[in-house]
Amino acid sequence: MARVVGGIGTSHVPTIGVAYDRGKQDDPAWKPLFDGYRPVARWLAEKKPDVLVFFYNDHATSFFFDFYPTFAIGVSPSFAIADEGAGPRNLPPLKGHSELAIHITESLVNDEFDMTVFQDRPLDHGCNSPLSLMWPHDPDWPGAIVPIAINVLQFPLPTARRCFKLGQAVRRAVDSFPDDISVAFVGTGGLSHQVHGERTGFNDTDWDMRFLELIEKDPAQLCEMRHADYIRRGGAEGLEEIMWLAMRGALAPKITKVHQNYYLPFTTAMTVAVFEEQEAGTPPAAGRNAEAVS
Amino acid sequence: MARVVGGIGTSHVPTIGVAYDRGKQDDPAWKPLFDGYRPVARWLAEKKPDVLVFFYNDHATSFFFDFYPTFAIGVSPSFAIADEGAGPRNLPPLKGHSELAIHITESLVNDEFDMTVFQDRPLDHGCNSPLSLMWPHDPDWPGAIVPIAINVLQFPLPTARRCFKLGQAVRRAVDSFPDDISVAFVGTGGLSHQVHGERTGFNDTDWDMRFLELIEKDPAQLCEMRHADYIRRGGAEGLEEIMWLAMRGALAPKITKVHQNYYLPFTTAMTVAVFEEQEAGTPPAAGRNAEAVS
Amino acid sequence: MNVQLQGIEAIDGTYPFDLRVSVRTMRINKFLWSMTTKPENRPQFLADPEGCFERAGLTEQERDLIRKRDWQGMIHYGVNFFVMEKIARLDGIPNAVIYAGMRAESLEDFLKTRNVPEAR
Amino acid sequence: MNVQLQGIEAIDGTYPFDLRVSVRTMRINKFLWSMTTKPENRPQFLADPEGCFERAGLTEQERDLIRKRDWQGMIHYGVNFFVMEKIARLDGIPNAVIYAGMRAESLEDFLKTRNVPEAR
Ligand SMILES: [Fe+3]
Ligand SMILES: [Fe+3]
Repeated sequence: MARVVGGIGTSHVPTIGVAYDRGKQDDPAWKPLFDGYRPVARWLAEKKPDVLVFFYNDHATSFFFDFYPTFAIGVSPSFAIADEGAGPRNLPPLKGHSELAIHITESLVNDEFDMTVFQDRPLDHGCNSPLSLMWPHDPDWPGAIVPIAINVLQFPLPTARRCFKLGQAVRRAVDSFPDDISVAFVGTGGLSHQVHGERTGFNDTDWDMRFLELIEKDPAQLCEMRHADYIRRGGAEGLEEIMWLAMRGALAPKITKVHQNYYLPFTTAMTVAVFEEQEAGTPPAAGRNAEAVS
Repeated sequence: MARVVGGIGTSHVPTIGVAYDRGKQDDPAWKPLFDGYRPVARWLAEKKPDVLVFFYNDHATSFFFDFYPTFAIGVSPSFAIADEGAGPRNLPPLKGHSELAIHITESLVNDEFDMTVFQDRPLDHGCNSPLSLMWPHDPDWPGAIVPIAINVLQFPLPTARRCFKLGQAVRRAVDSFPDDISVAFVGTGGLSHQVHGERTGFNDTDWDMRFLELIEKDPAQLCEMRHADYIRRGGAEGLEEIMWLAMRGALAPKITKVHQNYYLPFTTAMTVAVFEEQEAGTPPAAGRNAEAVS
Repeated sequence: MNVQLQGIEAIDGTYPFDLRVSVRTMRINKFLWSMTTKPENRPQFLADPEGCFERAGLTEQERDLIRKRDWQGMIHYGVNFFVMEKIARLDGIPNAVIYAGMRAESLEDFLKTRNVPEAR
Repeated sequence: MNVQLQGIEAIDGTYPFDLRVSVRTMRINKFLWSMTTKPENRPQFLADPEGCFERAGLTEQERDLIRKRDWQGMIHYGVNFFVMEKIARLDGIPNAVIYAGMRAESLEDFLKTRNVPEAR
């Protein structure tokens, strides 16, 4: 049976990857960011998950609006690094885990989640920017990922509650996977930022701190919030935070935050946090179609 | 408020369209089929629905397995006729109804259906083969369609129950559409047939008759059936019948069959049936996330 | 195991196209799909199939299945039926020939099993 | 009206990219997407933008928004931000320039509003 080692919430700002590739680890403008990822890398090195289940979004890179999914899961054995206009980053292709991804898909669809299934689509900074800071990859990545894409670009988006329920359903699937592997869940995006319109540059550190508290201790409150509330509190693109709820839904009701870093240098509140379950192995919900948070 | 005029269940065998295009209306091999569609055409001419909400499947024509949705809805103002290898049929492009399709999508996604949304994708025989027999189209179609594609090609498929629930949710959306338009629901596919493997050519008229009875009077029994049951009873591709359940879910609990035709000349039991609601305007389920059939 | 397909192994001559098959056969299915559904690719496929096989990196087994239009072999290998039938469309071969091929019967024998063989 | 977006009109300077916008702006978004994310299309777009506009049948207004790299105008028109920023990538223009443009500010003024302007 698959074991769960914990969860990670992280921003996925593309400039993180660019700064990493340019070797800015000790540049004063970037050091507070990179230093904040070192404990995450150590945690992963220690816990050694075989697979990261990655809740992320594509940024009109591999998915276009002529065919746009609410939830999509990648089942390929390997995923290329996307070229987002300036050439692909110099990273090895990401390894997929077909068997686990297919098992999760079968479980989700039978559990009334209407997944789109993708193969052979490159993954963009939504996946690769934080990953490069957390997981060593020379000459290759230490494990595989199962990418699960969430629509945060074209309204209607899935509700916050639906994202949480997706996480719960993914956890049920992982718990029923027969092989003895270990898994961590990663939710990406946010925190507060807006990068379109005259409101570009909006941030709210008070909201960011509140969000970080709620995601750990009271995700039910976050499930109640509407998209307009997220946009008001955290900026239009800060709404990506709903992807953290999928990660949260996959974890036990009680979790402990073992690390957090917050740095707001430019337009996005760059954050990373690591969570462990207080009672290992507690399933997040009793049964199928259970309510999001009791 | 949108009004519902009834529902149609119909096979979508490609040869129907080919025979139509070749003018085989009076050919003894085809006459029993074409004669069976005349009452359907009359019913549509009388009820004059502005929009047909069309539950169909694509046959690896416009959708490929590198990106395969469980449920997809088309929101374009127009859809081309697909070229399935022998050139597109000589039919005018299908008109979409963007406003209704977008309203349905917003309602479905907020109702926890994880739709994929498509634009600019040609529609194949899953849509156009029965449509050409039912709706006059010279010089143009008398109304618009909202195409809703259901995965019946790549397992895992949505369960029979999930298809029924999709229909119920689409009905809730139609009932809340503010404009005064009239709508019919169309479910396509089946009945019994298998067109792959050594079991190709399988049919079962007893099962077809039972299915036609249950779809009208006791869809709950059909919702209980697993995919393997459908394959055993109606053939591997007969499993398409689950698309009739979406149409059925969109109709009131009590319906009356006002027409039926059944003809099994070659590999597929070609069927068309027309249903009217016994109590017009009865919503199919009390609220959101209601159970499929009580 | 997908619970919705429990018991399927007891149904002979039936090959559910699931994600395990789809991932394994993505290359040949994608090849056929892009050669048959994209009108711009059809002429080169019909004129130079071997060159197209080579550029797509198909295995010798995959090439041979396509060369021979081995319908039964393709289904056993995991080619999706709806992808497969589109090559037949390009060749002008009716589906009845594919159906007979999948059953390993002559067309004539297959037609005898139908109620109205003319309605094809 | 999407109930999840109720109240959004009270938030200034914010343009939700919903299906009504997406259907209306499909042509320009698809054009930019295919010219910027498909490496094989980039050289012709950079070498002959006017020819590409013509072949894609863009309106004069759409062409002008792209010619001028009018970031604020594109957002008002309904170009998706993530589609738009990829032309900037081709031009080697950093996102900070787009951000300033959408706010109708100079880059210098925009940078003053940031905590660590160097971290861009
Ligand atoms: Fe993002
Ligand atoms: Fe079909």
